[in-house]
Amino acid sequence: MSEKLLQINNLKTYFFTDEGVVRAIDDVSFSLKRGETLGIVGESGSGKSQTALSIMQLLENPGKIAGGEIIFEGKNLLNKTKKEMRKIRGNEIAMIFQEPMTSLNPVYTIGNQIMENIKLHQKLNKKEAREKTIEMLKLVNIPAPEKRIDEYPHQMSGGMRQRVMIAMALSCNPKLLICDEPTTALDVTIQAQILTLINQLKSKINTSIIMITHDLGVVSQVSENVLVMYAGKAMEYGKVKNIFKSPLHPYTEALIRSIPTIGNKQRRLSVIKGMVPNLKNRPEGCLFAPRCEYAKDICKKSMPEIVDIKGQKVRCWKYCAKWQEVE
Amino acid sequence: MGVEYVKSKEDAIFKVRNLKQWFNTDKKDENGNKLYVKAVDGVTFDVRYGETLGIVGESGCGKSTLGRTALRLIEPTEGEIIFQGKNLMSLSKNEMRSIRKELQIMFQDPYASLNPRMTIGDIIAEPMDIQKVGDRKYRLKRTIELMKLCGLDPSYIRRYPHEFSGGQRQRIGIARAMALNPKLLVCDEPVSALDVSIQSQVLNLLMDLQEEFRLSLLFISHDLSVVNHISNRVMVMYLGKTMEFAEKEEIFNRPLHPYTRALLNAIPSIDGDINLQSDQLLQGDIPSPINPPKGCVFHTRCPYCQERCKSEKPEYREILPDHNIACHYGEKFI
Amino acid sequence: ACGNNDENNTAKETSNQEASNQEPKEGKKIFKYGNDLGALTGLDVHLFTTSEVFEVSEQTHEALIGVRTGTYELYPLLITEMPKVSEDGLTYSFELKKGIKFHDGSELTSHDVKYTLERIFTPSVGNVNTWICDMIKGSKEMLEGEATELSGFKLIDDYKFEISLYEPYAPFEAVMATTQMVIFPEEAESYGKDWGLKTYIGTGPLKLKEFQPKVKVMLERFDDYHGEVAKLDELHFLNMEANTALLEFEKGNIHLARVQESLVDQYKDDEKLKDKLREQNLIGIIALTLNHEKPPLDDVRVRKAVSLAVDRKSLAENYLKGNVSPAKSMLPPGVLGYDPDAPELEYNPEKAKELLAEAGYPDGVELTSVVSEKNKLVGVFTVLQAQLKEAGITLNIQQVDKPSYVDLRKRGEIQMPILTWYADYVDPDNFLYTFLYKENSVFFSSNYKNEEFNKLAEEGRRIANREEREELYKKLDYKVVHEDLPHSPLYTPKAFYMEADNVDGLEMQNFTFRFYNTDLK
Amino acid sequence: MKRYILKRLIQAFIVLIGVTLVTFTLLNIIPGDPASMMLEKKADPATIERIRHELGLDRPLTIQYVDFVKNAVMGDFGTSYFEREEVIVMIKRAFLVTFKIGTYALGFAILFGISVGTIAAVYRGTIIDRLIMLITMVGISSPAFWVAIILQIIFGLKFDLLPISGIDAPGAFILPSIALGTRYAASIARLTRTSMLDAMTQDYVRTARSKGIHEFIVVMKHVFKNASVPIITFTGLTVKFILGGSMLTETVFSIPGLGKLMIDAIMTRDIPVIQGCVVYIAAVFVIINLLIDIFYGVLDPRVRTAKGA
Amino acid sequence: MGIKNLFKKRDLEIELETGEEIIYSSFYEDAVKRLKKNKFAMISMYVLIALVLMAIFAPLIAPYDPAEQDVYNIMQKPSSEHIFGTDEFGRDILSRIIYGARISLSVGIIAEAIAITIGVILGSIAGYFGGKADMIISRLIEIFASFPQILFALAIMFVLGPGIINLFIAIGFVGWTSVARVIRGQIMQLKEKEYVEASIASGGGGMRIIFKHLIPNCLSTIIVIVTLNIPADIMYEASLSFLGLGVQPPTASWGAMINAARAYIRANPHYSIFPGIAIMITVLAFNMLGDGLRDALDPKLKNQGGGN
Ligand SMILES: Nc1ncnc2c1ncn2[C@@H]1O[C@H](COP(=O)(O)OP(=O)(O)OP(=O)(O)O)[C@@H](O)[C@H]1O
Ligand SMILES: Nc1ncnc2c1ncn2[C@@H]1O[C@H](COP(=O)(O)OP(=O)(O)OP(=O)(O)O)[C@@H](O)[C@H]1O
Ligand SMILES: [Mg+2]
Ligand SMILES: [Mg+2]
Ligand code: NI
Repeated sequence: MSEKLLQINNLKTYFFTDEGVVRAIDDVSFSLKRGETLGIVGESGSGKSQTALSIMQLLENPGKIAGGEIIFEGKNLLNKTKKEMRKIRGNEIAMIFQEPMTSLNPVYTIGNQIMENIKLHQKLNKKEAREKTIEMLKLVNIPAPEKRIDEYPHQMSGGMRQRVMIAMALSCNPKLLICDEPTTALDVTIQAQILTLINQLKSKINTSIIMITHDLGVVSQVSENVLVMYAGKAMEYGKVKNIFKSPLHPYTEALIRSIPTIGNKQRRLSVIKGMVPNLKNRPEGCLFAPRCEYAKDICKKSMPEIVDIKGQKVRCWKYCAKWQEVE
Repeated sequence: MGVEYVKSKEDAIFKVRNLKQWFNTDKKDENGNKLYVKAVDGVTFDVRYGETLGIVGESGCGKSTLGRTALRLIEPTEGEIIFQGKNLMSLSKNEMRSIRKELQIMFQDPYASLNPRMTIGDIIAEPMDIQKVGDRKYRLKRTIELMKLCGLDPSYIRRYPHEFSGGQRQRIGIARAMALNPKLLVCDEPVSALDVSIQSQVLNLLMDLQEEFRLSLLFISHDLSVVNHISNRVMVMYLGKTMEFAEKEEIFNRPLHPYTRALLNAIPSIDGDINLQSDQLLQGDIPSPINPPKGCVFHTRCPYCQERCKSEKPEYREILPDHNIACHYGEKFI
Repeated sequence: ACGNNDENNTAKETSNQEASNQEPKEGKKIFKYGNDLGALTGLDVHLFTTSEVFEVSEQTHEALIGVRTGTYELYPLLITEMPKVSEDGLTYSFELKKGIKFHDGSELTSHDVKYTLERIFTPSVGNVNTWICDMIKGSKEMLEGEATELSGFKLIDDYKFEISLYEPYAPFEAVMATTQMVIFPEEAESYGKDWGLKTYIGTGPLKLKEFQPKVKVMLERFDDYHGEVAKLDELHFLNMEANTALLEFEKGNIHLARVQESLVDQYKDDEKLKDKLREQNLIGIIALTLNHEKPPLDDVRVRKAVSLAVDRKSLAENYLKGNVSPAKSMLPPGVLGYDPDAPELEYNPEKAKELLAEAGYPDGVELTSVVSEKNKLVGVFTVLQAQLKEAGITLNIQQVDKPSYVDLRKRGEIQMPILTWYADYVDPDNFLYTFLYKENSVFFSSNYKNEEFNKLAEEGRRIANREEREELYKKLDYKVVHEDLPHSPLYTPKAFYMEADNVDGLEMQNFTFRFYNTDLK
Repeated sequence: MKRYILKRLIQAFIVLIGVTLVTFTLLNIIPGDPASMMLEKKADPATIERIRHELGLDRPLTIQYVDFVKNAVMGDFGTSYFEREEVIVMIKRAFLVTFKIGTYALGFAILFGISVGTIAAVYRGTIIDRLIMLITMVGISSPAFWVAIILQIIFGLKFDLLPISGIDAPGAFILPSIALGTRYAASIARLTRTSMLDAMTQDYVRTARSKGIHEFIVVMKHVFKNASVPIITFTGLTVKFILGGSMLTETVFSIPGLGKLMIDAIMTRDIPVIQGCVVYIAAVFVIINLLIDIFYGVLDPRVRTAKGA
Repeated sequence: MGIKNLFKKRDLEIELETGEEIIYSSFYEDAVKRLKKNKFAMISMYVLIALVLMAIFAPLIAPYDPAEQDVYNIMQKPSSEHIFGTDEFGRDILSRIIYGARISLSVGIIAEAIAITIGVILGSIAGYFGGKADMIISRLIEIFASFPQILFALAIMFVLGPGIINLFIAIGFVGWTSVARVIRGQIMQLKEKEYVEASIASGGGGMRIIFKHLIPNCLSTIIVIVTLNIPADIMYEASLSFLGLGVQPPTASWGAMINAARAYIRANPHYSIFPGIAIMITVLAFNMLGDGLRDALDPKLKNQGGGN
């Protein structure tokens, strides 16, 4: 079962705006085996959602995939026709969107929107589809699903909408599930239940999952591998355990440091100084250099290559041979 | 360390008494009576000067509705809201408008609350524009300041909401809410969409503001660790009702309500593997707020449920000084 | 070729036009006439004044006296001979022909005539044409509601009766020949509201078959007609707008369509259609009205200046493309008192300017004409506007909707309206008296109040002798056109229509068609 | 809902009173009266007075209006001054004609307008879009009689496919319906395109696509319903215009419909007919508006709850 | 030059401490910028400006006096002397079209501006405030849309007199109803959006929300309706002139020319075609400008390099 379901090679997604090219994703590669979960973490705006949308090929104008390959089950999705893509979407690859309010159509009941998916891909009749929908809603812990199924998105709380999105994505047992901040709006108990649900799905039907989240706790709960992104670049990629225990990249390190924990008595949280660079006029060299506490001249001059350290891939000068030389 | 907030009850900046928000539904019960979604059902609390009151609770328990109703963004079905001694319910629309300068809210859904046809510069400056603060130049300067404060690159000022990522949108919302230096800020899940680094920046920011302007916060969040970090007192809600309300330390160190206990158990963290299969996790479905269970609303999922809980509504009472709870058997955990 | 064409026509018609109404009947001669019947909602000639209503009654009904097409000669139609006039000129004795049948088979008697005349003056009927015959004795009393019987009508027996007048009235016979005076049967009363809608019985050569208000009127041959029986089996009046009618004509769906003056040219030049175009002189007059009470027109010199500034010849020949004849008299050719030898009216803008200066307007004057929206004369005014400018007269044109126009004109408030008049009966009285006698001049907005004129006009009604009358009307006309100028004649109109090749014997009497002798070959 | 409809019907009564009152007032502001129109050719003042009396026009204005309302409430709109026919009968007759043509025109306008507008929106910026927009623009800006006459000449005369005028012959409704519907079809097309474009960039459309739904369904189901509020409103207005009759089309095609009835009545100051038509049009409009308002709730649940509260 | 001024730079430039410069502009300023990039819209804009200039400088441009009749040259087909031919009075059609632009354009623009202003304001008030305001305005709309417009025009003419200003009133004060109805519906839908609540939370009043938040979001509908109404108004002007309101002969207007030409359409189609084309060009320009505006006002289309 170690066959690769998804392989992303040097993906580049750019936004060609009037003011210049925004390199939302710049040369990102990773792979995903069947039944495996990959966590993508990174600061806001680092290109996590765009990575997901690129896989689904649902990029909004003026976004375009400017290069790279997205190989799903051995075939490059970028070469598929629209019709073939439609067959894959919703059925084999499903996605949970980040914005639950605007991602649900305000003029249809949630039941209608979930059923649509089921009817399309599972060829069930109306009644069966409805039953299945209620079942799905129950699965994501929507109270009184028989009643709620006929409600409209605006009548639901933020978390409920999120759960509706999840139910929709899960309804067809996809081979690959992309979750863009699936539990952001959820409280811990529901979050726990959803994570359980996702884990079950994984073990039952061997679904692979891409879990995009800012919550490192969630990542550590569900995923095997994690990709840390920063300003459209992959900064670190490796096993969750390793990365969280011994982060190699200064950025990962800083991220982990800034998590508030209950035991933490410190009033001020530690922060990463500075700001995410503007993706249009990016600094030369390592993108994180301006905020990095270890940065040296070389970091500001050129972009480091990815180095592999015991299976943990990292893009940082610190781990290159040159680093020592400069020293 | 931190801010010294005024502990005296009398000196509260914002008092809410028996607030109710019932939404109409099209449905009727067997007897033909109209059914309501009792999103907020008789909530009482106050926010003291300079305090952060955290509100936690399961999704759909009415937190957002509480926040919006408390600011009269939706007319309450019932209840009293007193801000700095003024009863908001008795204010006219105009008076309400001017008082909103002091009362700000950040919305849970960052995207929907941003007008797609306004540049974010305009969005952030709007409250200042409405309340006629400064001239155009001043407002622009302040907007840029706010953007920086919230970790947004000022060069994005001419962009439109759809050009931002989820977290960036959230920060726009924060910047907007901060624009007027309000006295009371309702934060509806302000950091839930933020990545940790920004999250800590924002939390720090909120705390700085609080220190500087004696800002009072009503902090709605599902993230207990965040609430733990920022709040002075915490209110736990379930199905539109208050379950427990106490000082932060009390809640986190000595949770007395079974629901609070369950919540605390479910927090994931990056090192301590919590066991997702643990029986500490709440089981069962959340009851529908249209048809809340009789007796204690939590009894259907309560691991300690007794016969009495099923029929008798527990009184919301002060079980310990400054520690309120709605449970018949709260004493058990003292 | 003609025959072929005809067959094609008939076939097409039946399939296109009528298929939903009736089965195609072999050999039936159905004549189709497209005209604007937009407001045709009733046929009762007492209630309407429009020419479309008259045109239908012209075919279905008859007055006591007939008018010969073209010559306007009067002849006894329902009566045995022209009525005998008493010495004092007040009483006319009539005798009806025997055996004249109404469409329902009943016979025409004096009672029908009595009924018809009394109906005309019964206020509750609401006849709108009473003015034409209110010289009949007793009419005023009836209209005032003081009498229910017409005192001027004396029934002698079933066929003989007498009509007396308040005062002698020379053109009375002509009045009795108008369409407004056609004879209804007594039974009309019993039809109540259906009269003129579902039934409309007369003695004419064609009888009503079906009437769909605003859509069509279908007439069919009346076989028991007392004169020569009509040749057509049916005659259909179909409602269509002028342009549409011409398209339908071109397509061969209808046999007859009227052509507006402005459209005439297109057809005169059209190879295919030009020889189907017919032209007919009308007894009518188009004249400028010069309101005596609206300064500066109160000054006769100004009125003369206006008349001098109008180039009637250019108007008739250029803008109207020779489709009308320039007028030199208020009486059109064919009407008693028209002087064919009279000189053309002078066009002299320089002289007009002098006159204006003389009258105290060296810088010219400004005049305003009100035209109604339905009036096709805006173009004429536009031409006049340019012509008058040469003489330093500024003419403002103010268009209004028709009811406002009528209202303003009726109150004598328009400074310079255009008078359009088609004769009801061919007599100068129907012109000069009608426009200019006392209050009549207010109605037409000339506000002409001239004692001498009134006296002469009254006299003209009484004189029985034709030559004497002619002299008098020549004098009157001269007074109007050259001395006082309440009106200044512009031109006499013509009618134009398209007639299919296979139509034969179609006649036009003034502005109405007559289908008595019409045939389709 | 029942109460809402009831309330609206009561308000409808106010509208009818209002609109007839305004019409009545306007009629009395402007000159011209039916009596002189009847006697247009020639009349003396006495005759005019007599006719005015017959028509009841010599009564005080308030009494005239109150009488009208009284009778109208009883369903009696009086008799036409000119055509001596009951107004109700006239309106009914004209309505049947207008309705027949109107239904086809409306069908054409809606079907053509919405489908073409949608296509243009989907293919935004392409040749198809530009072509459609150009055609609709011509439709919008060409004078109404052009369309009518060109249709008559081409289809009636040159190709001899359809009748030129009338309403009886089979197929006679086709040309007038097209002539009548063209402008509205073009207008609806443009509005549809715009509204669709607005709705097409929403996030939920992306969600729908992510389910792998066919683009056609995405557009028709998810985009259209969200875009439909302005389209429905505008279509409702179109219904009113079309059912109110069009003077021009009716004249050109010799159709005795409501448009001509109304304009003829105005041009003769035939007050009962004018008032009858006005009441009819107001009633149509009120009903359409009620339907539209109810429809808003069906189309967009947020609007509905806003109403309920 | 004058055109440049229309887009006068209103950007506020702020020098930040760091020395970077930020050019700030609002939604509308931004839209104008994007509009300027749209080729089609700009061409339309120039066409419209040209038309307006043509109207203003008609006496300089027109080859003939528009009222001058030439009895010997009636209904001439287009020729080198009269490029568009002559009318039934021998007047030069081209000159009349040039002069006619004065009336027709001002009707199209001013009367429609009145209608739109009233319609948008009343429509949004009804839609936003709902309740009583909505009831009153909606009933007002029903009343205004149901009584015959012609009667209203006539009343205006007899109370206020003829004249072009009164013509604007007659067209504008009735034309607003359909705008109001459509806008009301859209506002009803838009006001439920959360960003409205956000503005309320900052103390935004009804009018502010309507003008700042709701109307920008229905601008595309408004634009379409405006462009639909312009040709209708231009033609309507002609029928009102017939009733005495507005301009009277010999003054030219496109609508009046087309109406007059109707009788001659068979033999002299050029008479109605040229003024018809003038209307079409105007409408086309308004539409393309409208489309451009629509796109410019939709930030989501911001970067699609509009207009090709
Ligand atoms: N339509 C657009 N035009 C220009 N830039 C865009 C557009 N959409 C997204 N971007 C930019 O692309 C970058 C990546 O965005 P993305 O949504 O992938 O971030 P993210 O990692 O998902 O962040 P978050 O955690 O906040 O959701 C951001 O900097 C954003 O500003
Ligand atoms: N407009 C509405 N009409 C009907 N029911 C509503 C409406 N808005 C909210 N509700 C219901 O009220 C309840 C409370 O919703 P609320 O948004 O306050 O929850 P919440 O505590 O904020 O949850 P979350 O953390 O998921 O955002 C939910 O059951 C929701 O379905
Ligand atoms: Mg994202
Ligand atoms: Mg919420
Ligand atoms: Ni979270």
